Amino acid sequence: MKKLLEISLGVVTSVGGFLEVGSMATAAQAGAMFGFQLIWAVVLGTVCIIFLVEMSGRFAAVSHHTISDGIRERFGFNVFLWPLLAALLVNFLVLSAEIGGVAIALELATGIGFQWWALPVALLAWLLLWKGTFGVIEKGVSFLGLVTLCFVVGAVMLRPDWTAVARGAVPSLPVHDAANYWFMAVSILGASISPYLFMFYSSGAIEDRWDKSYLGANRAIAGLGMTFGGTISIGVLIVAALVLATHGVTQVDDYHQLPLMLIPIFGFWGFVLFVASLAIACFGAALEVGLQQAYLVAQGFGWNWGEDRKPRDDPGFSATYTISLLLAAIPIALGLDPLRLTIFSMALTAASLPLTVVPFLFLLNDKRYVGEHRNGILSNAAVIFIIALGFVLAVVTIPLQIFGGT
Amino acid sequence: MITVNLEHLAGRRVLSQRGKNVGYIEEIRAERDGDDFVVTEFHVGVYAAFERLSASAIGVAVLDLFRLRRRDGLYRIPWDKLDISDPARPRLLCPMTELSGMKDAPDLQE
Amino acid sequence: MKLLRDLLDKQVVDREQVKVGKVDGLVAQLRPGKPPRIIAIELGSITLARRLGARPGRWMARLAVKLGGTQHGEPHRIAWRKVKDIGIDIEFDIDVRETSIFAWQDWLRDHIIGRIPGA
Amino acid sequence: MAHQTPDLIVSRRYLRLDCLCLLLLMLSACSSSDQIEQQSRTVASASQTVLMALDAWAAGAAPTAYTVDTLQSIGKTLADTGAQIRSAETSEPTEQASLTKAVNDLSVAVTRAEAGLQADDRLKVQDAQQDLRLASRALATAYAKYFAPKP
Repeated sequence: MKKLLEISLGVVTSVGGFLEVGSMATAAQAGAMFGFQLIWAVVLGTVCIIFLVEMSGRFAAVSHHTISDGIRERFGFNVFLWPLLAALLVNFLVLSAEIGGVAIALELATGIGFQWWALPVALLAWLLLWKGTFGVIEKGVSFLGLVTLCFVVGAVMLRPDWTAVARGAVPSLPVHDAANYWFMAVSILGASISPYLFMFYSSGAIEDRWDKSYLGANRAIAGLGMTFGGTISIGVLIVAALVLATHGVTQVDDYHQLPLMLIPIFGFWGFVLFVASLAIACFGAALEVGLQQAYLVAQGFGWNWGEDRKPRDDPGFSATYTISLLLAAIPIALGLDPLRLTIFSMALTAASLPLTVVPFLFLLNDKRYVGEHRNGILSNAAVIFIIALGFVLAVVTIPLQIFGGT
Repeated sequence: MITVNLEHLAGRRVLSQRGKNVGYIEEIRAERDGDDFVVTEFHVGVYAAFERLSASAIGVAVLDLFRLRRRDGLYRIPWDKLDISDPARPRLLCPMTELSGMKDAPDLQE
Repeated sequence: MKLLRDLLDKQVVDREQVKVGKVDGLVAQLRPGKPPRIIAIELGSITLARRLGARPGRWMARLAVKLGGTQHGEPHRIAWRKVKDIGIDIEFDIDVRETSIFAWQDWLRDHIIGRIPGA
Repeated sequence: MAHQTPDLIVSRRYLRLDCLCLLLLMLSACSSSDQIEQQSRTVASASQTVLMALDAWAAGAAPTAYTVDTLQSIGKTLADTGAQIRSAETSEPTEQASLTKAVNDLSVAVTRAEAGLQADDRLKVQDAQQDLRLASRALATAYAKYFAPKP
């Protein structure tokens, strides 16, 4: 019974962790421009993240080490430096985008420009990390995050043609705007397969004191939680396709367009629900990414860490998240468009995947860490597939980023 | 007291007395000797890289796949046959001909 | 035992299981006619910077002296005879509070983190 | 790779995929008609956004502050894109002129709607909405003519 509670709690948590500004924005854009055609990218991304999250939870539960610990210890400092720098950079952009997401929600709610909200939002996030415990952050924010289910409700209320939805789950070639189509597919994959998510998950398993008895729970949480998260993303995509595209709004490049998704379905409550969803999902993600920055540094250099401990006991750890939040608020405070930043950082996330996923192949096959709980053929095949996918994405995205950029 | 930092040896190229490339240092073995803990041998070669990553099985499988596996993948060089006083430039202290006796396959069971 | 695989870069904990750092470096003594003897492990930013190259190592040492004074111009060492247990983590029979390894964290606590309310 | 015609050339402001086209040396023909096509679509999407926002406001489903901000932001997009269409070099100046006029009418209507919103003048807003609908129809016609097969 206790395990069951634990599992449902974990599922709720991962739903909260999955949906953030990146998955919302990319799904909305894709739905508006290509209808249901890009659902496959959400499905593919969700399947990949299920595998990675399950492995990182299993690694932590069995070895009592996090993925970042593992990369540093197994591959040495000189190799670790690359995923470290890549993850720090990508996380910085994502954190900035999440703060921007909350700031936009506050602008929509109050009419006061988003750049004014960046620092207050960062401050509030910092305060929660400073005073809160891991449980408060994990569970509290995630439960509030269930408000994002309104997208699924909305999608069902719109009575979509479910066979068309199912067809969208199968990859197909674009009939128009090919370059845009692929860029969006990459961004959706980047938004779904976020390194911060699976790395954070392994730190969370340590914070929650998981051991081998949690392996079953871990599998259930990874599978169900990520599936729920993916379902909400698909909900956003369906709503965007049926509301925005049918009204002739095919290009979502202005965040003011986003609340229009829910208004035709729920009226004024649609506006409120959208603002609440955006604010809560992004705030939750900002907390997690901010914390992940500190985990990454502390674990990489072997310092003490733990969200439940007092900041004064782990000065290095708490200083890292303080600085991370402050720095990430700056671009938004300077007025950088959060939506553009989001799309940019999602594509970059996808490009950084090989650096963080390749180690999985070695760590999850290392008997000294995971003993008899090593990867089976299916998991190894999944990792190899994700690595290959990551390389393709990197090759596709890096030129786009360098020459296209924001 | 002369000391060296062993971490600098990781991945270094080993040169023979005549300056020929022997391979790359991938592992350093140490053993207990009374109260002391002493270096016994250096692993030089290709397979040793997989040992360091604890992925011999995968590595060898990949090599097999591409038919790249050779018996002479690894040299186990005893401590007294390698000069490490400058860890950036480790040098072989014996003639190349002695190397053939140090050939070995990687540990697959670990 | 394999030094690079089983020792280097592993987590170091003290006798209270406090995480001290990672094994950033391994110091061996060269002895004429006898095999090199492991005498200490090193930790800290200077050792790490040296692993990236001689120049980053010099910069980091200079920076450390500038920030922390001359006593911080050399890497931290823990003598090998203090080693207690070698597993996935390496346990040393020391108390990290009696070393200067956490000097910068202490400084951070005393001067910045500790002064913020609620710390 | 087979068809490198308009599909691949997208100049959404933040994607700048046209640069990739250049990079890959796939295209020597990032021609202005493709840009005009893209810009026309941006304008169409933007004007529909404004209509949606105004409908929502009229139904009491969107706060005034939000609606005003939306109109301002989209109005800026319209003005920028209109300027790009005007300055694009093209072989069909007549059609280009009618496109430009339609975009201009849209901008004017958006500004009027904004004024109506700020004065809380429902009639004025409805009026502006009517103009917006007319102008987007004119845009659609001009667009169709622009891309109609020429004899």
